Amino acid sequence: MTYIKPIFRHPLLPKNKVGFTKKDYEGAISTLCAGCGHDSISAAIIQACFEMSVEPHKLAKISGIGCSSKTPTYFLGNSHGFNSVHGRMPSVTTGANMANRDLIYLGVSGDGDTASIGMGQFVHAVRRNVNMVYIVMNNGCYGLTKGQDSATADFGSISKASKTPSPFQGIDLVGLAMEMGATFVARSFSGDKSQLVPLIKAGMSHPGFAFIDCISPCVTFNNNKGSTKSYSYVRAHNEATSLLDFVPEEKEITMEYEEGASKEVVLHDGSVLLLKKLAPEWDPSDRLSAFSKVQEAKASGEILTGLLYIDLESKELHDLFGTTDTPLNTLREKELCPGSEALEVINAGRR
Amino acid sequence: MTYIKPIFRHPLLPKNKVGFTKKDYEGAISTLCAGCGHDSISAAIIQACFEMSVEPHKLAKISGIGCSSKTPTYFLGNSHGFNSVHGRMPSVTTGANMANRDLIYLGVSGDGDTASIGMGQFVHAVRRNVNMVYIVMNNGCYGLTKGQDSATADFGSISKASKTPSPFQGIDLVGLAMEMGATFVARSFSGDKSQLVPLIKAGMSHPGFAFIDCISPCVTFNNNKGSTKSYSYVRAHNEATSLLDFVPEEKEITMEYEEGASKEVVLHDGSVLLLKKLAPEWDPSDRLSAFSKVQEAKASGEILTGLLYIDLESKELHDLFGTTDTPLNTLREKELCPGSEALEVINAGRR
Amino acid sequence: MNTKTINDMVIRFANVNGSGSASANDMFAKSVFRMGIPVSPKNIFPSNIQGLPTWFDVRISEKGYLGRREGIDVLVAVNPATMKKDIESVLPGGYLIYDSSKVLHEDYIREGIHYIGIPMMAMVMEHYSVPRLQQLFKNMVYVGALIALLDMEMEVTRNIVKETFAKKEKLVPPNFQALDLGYNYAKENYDCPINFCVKRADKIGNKIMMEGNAAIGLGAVYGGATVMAWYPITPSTSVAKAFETYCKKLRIDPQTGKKNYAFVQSEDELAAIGMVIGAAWNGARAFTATSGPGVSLMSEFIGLAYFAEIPAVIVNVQRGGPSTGMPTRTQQPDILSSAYASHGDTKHMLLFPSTPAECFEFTAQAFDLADYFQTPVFIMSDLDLGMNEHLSPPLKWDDSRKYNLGKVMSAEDLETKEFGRYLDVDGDGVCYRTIPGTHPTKGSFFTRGTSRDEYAQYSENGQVYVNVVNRISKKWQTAKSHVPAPEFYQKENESKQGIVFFGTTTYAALEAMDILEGHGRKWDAMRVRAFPFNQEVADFIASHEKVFVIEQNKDAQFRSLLINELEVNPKKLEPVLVYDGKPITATAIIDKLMN
Amino acid sequence: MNTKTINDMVIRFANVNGSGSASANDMFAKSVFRMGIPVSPKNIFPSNIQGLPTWFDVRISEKGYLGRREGIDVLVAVNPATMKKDIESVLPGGYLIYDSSKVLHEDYIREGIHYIGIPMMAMVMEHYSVPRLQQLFKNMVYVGALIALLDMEMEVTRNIVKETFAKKEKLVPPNFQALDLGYNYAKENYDCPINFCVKRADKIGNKIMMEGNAAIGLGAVYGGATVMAWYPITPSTSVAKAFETYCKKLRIDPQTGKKNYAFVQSEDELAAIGMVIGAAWNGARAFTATSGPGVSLMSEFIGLAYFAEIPAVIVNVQRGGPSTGMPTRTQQPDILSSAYASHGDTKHMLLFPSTPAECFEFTAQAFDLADYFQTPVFIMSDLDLGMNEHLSPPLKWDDSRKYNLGKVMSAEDLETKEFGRYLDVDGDGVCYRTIPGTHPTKGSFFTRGTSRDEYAQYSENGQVYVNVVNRISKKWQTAKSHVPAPEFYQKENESKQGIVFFGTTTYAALEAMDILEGHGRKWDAMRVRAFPFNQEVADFIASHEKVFVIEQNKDAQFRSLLINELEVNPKKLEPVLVYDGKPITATAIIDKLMN
Ligand SMILES: Cc1ncc(C[n+]2csc(CCOP(=O)(O)OP(=O)(O)O)c2C)c(N)n1
Ligand SMILES: Cc1ncc(C[n+]2csc(CCOP(=O)(O)OP(=O)(O)O)c2C)c(N)n1
Ligand code: SF4
Ligand code: SF4
Ligand SMILES: [Mg+2]
Ligand SMILES: [Mg+2]
Repeated sequence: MTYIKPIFRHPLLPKNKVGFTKKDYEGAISTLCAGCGHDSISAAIIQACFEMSVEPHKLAKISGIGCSSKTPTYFLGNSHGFNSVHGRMPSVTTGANMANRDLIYLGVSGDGDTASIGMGQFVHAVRRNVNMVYIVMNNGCYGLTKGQDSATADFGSISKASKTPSPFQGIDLVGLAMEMGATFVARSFSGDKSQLVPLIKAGMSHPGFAFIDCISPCVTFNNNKGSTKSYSYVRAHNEATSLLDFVPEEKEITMEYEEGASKEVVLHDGSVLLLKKLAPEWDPSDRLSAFSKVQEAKASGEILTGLLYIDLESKELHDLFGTTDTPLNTLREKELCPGSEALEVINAGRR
Repeated sequence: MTYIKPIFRHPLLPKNKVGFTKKDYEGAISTLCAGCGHDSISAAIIQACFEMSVEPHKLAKISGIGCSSKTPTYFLGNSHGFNSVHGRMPSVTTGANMANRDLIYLGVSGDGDTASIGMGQFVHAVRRNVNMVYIVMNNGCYGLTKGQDSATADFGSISKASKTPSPFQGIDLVGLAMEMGATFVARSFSGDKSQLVPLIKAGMSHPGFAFIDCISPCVTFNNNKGSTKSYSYVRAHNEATSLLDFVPEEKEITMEYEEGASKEVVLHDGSVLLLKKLAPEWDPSDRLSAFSKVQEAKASGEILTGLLYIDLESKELHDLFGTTDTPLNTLREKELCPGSEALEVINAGRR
Repeated sequence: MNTKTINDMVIRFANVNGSGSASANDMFAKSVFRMGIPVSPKNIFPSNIQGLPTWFDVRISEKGYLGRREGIDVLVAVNPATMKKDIESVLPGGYLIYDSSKVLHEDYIREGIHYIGIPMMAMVMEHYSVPRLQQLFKNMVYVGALIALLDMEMEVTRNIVKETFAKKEKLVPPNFQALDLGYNYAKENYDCPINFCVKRADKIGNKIMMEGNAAIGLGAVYGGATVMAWYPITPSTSVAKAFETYCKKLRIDPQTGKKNYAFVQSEDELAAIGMVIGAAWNGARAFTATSGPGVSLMSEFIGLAYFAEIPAVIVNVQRGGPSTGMPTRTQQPDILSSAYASHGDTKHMLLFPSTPAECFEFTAQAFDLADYFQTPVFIMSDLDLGMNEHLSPPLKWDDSRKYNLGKVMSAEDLETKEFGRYLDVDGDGVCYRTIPGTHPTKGSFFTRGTSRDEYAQYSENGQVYVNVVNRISKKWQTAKSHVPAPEFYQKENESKQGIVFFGTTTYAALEAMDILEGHGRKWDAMRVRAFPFNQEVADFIASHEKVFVIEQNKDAQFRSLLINELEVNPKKLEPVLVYDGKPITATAIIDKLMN
Repeated sequence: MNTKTINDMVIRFANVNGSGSASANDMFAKSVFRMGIPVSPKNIFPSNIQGLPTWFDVRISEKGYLGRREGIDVLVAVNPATMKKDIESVLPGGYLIYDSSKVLHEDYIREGIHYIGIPMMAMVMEHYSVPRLQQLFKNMVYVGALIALLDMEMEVTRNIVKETFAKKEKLVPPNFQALDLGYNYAKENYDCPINFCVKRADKIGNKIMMEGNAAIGLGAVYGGATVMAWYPITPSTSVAKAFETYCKKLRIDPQTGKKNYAFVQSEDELAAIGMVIGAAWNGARAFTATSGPGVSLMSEFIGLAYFAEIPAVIVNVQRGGPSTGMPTRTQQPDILSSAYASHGDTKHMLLFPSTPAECFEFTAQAFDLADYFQTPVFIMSDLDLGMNEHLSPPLKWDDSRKYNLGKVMSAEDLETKEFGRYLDVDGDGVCYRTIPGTHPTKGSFFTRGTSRDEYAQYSENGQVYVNVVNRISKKWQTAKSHVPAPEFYQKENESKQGIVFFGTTTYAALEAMDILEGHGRKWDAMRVRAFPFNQEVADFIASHEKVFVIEQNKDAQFRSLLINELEVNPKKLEPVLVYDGKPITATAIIDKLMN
């Protein structure tokens, strides 16, 4: 957190429109495993907020519980943060947003936090079109509790914890968000900053629920593919040592590729993901074609990335409710308390 | 419940293959409002079980809380029933099913019970492909708590409780189930016995999660359409009397129409639903076209009914897990307890 | 036998729900109230919407005894399904009013009570053509008959009808007609008044009639709540409804027509409390209303609010437990589960209103307490208080009253003072907080449900943890002198025996005390109004040899709380328990006090 | 100063998590155990996966004192991040073993302790080429050095290495090599043994070393559990893992290769308990394992099981609360929230194991109790017991033992006897149930969380409700003589003062008693093993003037439970509380007992 860092700012660091340097958007030092995808997403968030010239105190970062949900400590040290309870970030953020419509709300969650225990709250935050960016750091497993399969784990994938192939189809959060009527739906990969940073920025600008499903490899526990062929030597070797308490230091996976292209990403365990970026001419405002595109890609085993859908007419929850423009948390007796005279009328009506 | 009914059976009532008359599938007298759609669904369940020659004790009926969830008391008085807690029927049924794979599980829920508080459990029961029939008696409102909007209430619909148009899009449970990979997805209308009974029978035969979203008008609280034009005289008159505690007796709505046809149904409040039955040549095993069909119908304001999708290769949870064929609840010491010798080996390994 | 009983009776209306009777019955009770006599109507309804038995008991008591009383003086029996049992409830010398359109079956004939037949159905069928109106006006017919039989003032009831249908004037004449039908029939066929009658008195003063839930909803409006998140559950739903209704009237921005509040029907109780916590963390006053099952579902979140120190106001309108229990019956069974909600070492503030006026006041106050102490505060009402109309002092508001938002640092404060979120600067255990958005570079902190140091940094250090929880305990000590003090019913203690009660138990307890005092037996009495217990509560118990604790649950939960928190010898505290789901009666209390 | 301390010391390993040290440390502890000396290793780990400090404290005590003890005799300090603080924990005369590959910074030099440098990193870099193996074998190097320094038996450790890598034999030689590197370096450069040494003894008998969680998982296998539903949460996760692992070994149908169990990782704790309830309702033995936050989430469902009378076994491996609290630290803070979980008047059975053997036995027994009493039963373990290896009597199973499935009516029973689901036929409050699928026309009933009559029919009648809850109370009374009785540590009471404890508090309590007895002070002691409290518990308290209740939470929750349930005068019960997240020590107890 910034208050324990030296106040000194290097005079040469470039400043953004609101006078902050990129350093001002950093947080405490991460305690995640070296190479964890979540740290790359944190970096992208820092970059996006810096580029967007967000005033740090005008943003609130809220999360559930998990490795992913810890990340808000590691970025935006000058913003208020709230590490709530497991799976309940959506409701806490909805409440916070009701209290003050003027802040940017950045909700961070994990796939366990969202697709398992948090499923109900996720769906209903989508439905309410709460004005927030909702990032799922999706690693297909429960990192913090040591690698059990999450509900987004691929069919057939083998986790370190269970050692047996998952018998269930993984939940596709992007398809779900689309089906539930989300007004902004995107997917990206933790290591692909060139795609992720603009998506986060777009999400922050979107008046409503902006969902970003971000694939984020867990270097310690997860194996994104279950087919034996993708098991690399590294993985086999890890097994040989048989020490579950041993976590080798890994490097962050980063990559770039063109819009419209496909790209195979080799993960730490040697397994491979096939990412496909939406073409530049993709029209994200066409709901029905977004639907079919997502279904088709799923059927063919590709992971489609990019901004899949956006509703340009999106009305966020305050607009749906007709709340006043002034943040509710700034209203005081004058606006809120009807006073004794009104009360006398009510009393009279009760006689 | 049957045990308080006279044991006498009319000798002339026709019997099914297992020797029961239709009366044997009835339950206690309903305490729902006269004309409630839920009662029609109960009748369809009775009919389906009779026709299928289900042995009543080989079926377990489980529900949550709500008017809909009360119905298991009103059918199959010779079956064990479990009225659990609000929104949690899926987990209770999953557990029951794990204990004994040989019974038929009939889960009954409401739209509040499923789409609000029960959303998470619903989605995960779908994902696990628990072998059960899951019927949502969908009235777009919370009947038992006096008519608040549920999450399936249509955008713009006006409930008696709130008197303001719903600002949210209604959740389409059929689309959701499809997206979550359900292996049997159907929709019907409470009053359409000719469609509903076969669907329930098909669901009971399906090895896996069979989902039936059954539209079921609440005669007391709900108005399925919000547009003012659909408000009938009856409704206007009700309002005039202004007595929320007054529930006029209504008649059950029944109807029939051809496969492939559309039909307008006029509800008790004078509002109109546009139902459309899938054509007889519809191929319910084609996943991708089922997807587009559902999305298209939704976009055009039609309510598609029939068996939308079935996975003919469906593997239910026990098969996914590789559970033994014998019901687990019948296993005893012999199969379950490894005995003192095995324990001595374990002790030895701990020295 | 023929002296009339005046202004002291219980009238029971035995109806079927969904038949429109509730409105008619309400008008009857209101008529009594308007005649200046204390009245207490109680609705006993099933967990269903239409077609099942309901009862509406109206106690009329010039002495102001407003608790429930067993034994019916006048029964209006219009539900054939329960008639047999209903008749059993009539006291000897009492009256049965029934629909004589058909001959009364001999099963229903009982000795020692009077039968008054009114051909209700026959008359309405004659006078109204639409079936649904026939049903509705039947109810008004028996009200009309009662007016005659009890010698009440027709004009009073007519005025109520006029007010009720102010916006649908065409409904006034047929209602009048129905009243007259009943009235005239009774007058013409029976000696009026019967042995019970209602005579104008002057025992109401400026009191009002209100449901506790409505008063709570209004209290939240006055208390400055801007965010309500809730999930429907009987018997709390009408709190939400009241809040919304009053907001629609009182909280619309006059310039823009926009709402100065947010009202969110959430997907379940977990989401409701989550929204409350999020909103309160972000500086708004927020609350939820629920009942036992909802509190159970909220308990993980309640622990978060407790430990992360976030205000939250939770209205618990209690009903019969455990589990779904008796959802439409009253109890006070969530004392322990609310006081100690959530895992780990937790304790929560509870407020126990007894009247609508207190519902209003305590709700407003709950927001001050929650903000000041940065912790969940429960308002412990119950079905009886919440869903029945109660005679109450009028609601009061002092226009100079300011919201106490507690220790919140502003941008200016942050420029001049040191900020550490969990620093106990004032030594009272209550720390300063900041609201997100306050200052561009100062005062941000990270909120979490884990152990953390005084500067809100995560810590697994044992001593740091101990400091946090001990400081929170200090806060609890501080709170003892901030919560509403108990109410006493004697200037000074006069007896070695005391009684303790709270919430709706008050009505029967006061009646019992009064009756016993009439018999020369005197108990000192204390009505507890809040937990943590203030010093006065401890003192009262210390200064009596034996204390009876009267409550409406099986396990004597309030007594346990007293024992636990005040280190009282259990031997000293005698439980008086009623838990059948009906409001406790003075008789039950007297029985127990006198052994 | 130079007399050696034999078999009585605490060795601390200060590591970084994810570095593979845990396995090496375990081998060290196991070596001590194999040499016949009681040993108690405790892992202190962060709520994270890699890169943060962990400590592994190994207490070696020939006297069999197995509680935690403050003060470190030998510190193996390989985490630079905590070195400074770690060194402070070393007792005067103690030893610091450090990696001397680099020169020790002068900040780390302290008077009064011995420094032993081993060039761990330098040696492994010289002998192994792969970096990850270097890191791993570094841990074995310090184990080797310790063997020399403490004069232990290398052969014992070598055997453990061999067993550990039985299936990966090629890893044995390099591990041996690492051990030798450390061993030889120490031998060559230091006087071995140092002032502390470990000498073969014969104090173990047939005891085993096991984690409580593994024993619970195995107990569930032996107890006949066929359905486990769970959601991961520290420190309970390894219960599920153990159950699954043992099932895979012991519960595969030999003919078909299919599973005689179902193991469901649910989507959350609400679903987990829902599945348990559904399975148990359907006649299977089912359980879940969780920790405080999970129990909070389960509380609505727990009330359903209680009131609808459905068996359920819930393992609560407690951790530091409230809220997320200290998720990787130990406490006993969920006594009240488990005993009274859920709204309404509820009470739940709790079992308090202290050793792995009891974890095993009580778990198996919990299924009998749950089935017999048709109610939730909690196994109250904690992080200390669950996740650390404990010296324990061996697990025992009598092959003639039968599962007590309780009062379940078969098809034949139904033909011959009357069935009413909630009829108290035997007068003990426990009724007969039927399992779905039993009989085509008889014995079906409707289960619900609402009030119902003896034939399971829904009822809103007050008296019917009272009958139900009173009968459930009777069941509770019956249970008092069925649950495990307390353990006493004296033949007859000898003192006016007593101490009461339970669970993991036992280790330190026994040590304290022993030490005090050595000083001529005698306390009578009782270890409670179950709630409801049996008569012996009440008697023990009644027969002492003052009773100290030792527990690991802030609010003295166990003491509250004793007061509440046994109507004890609080003055008599003196709390002894430690709640900083570390296991309680004998010293802390002695301090409090002696004032
Ligand atoms: C109520 C509750 N149940 C369980 C846990 C334990 N828990 C902590 S994190 C976690 C899963 C996290 O998975 P995910 O959200 O995918 O985050 P990741 O660590 O993979 O980033 C669980 C089950 C908890 N903290 N609270
Ligand atoms: C935990 C909990 N919260 C709230 C309730 C109150 N409640 C009972 S039924 C119901 C809604 C039922 O709606 P739905 O499932 O649509 O059933 P319907 O009555 O419309 O058939 C609610 C909110 C409850 N019983 N339990
Ligand atoms: S366990 Fe996995 S998700 Fe957690 S910090 Fe390590 S790499 Fe990241
Ligand atoms: S309230 Fe609606 S859903 Fe409930 S019984 Fe009546 S008609 Fe049916
Ligand atoms: Mg994850
Ligand atoms: Mg509904």
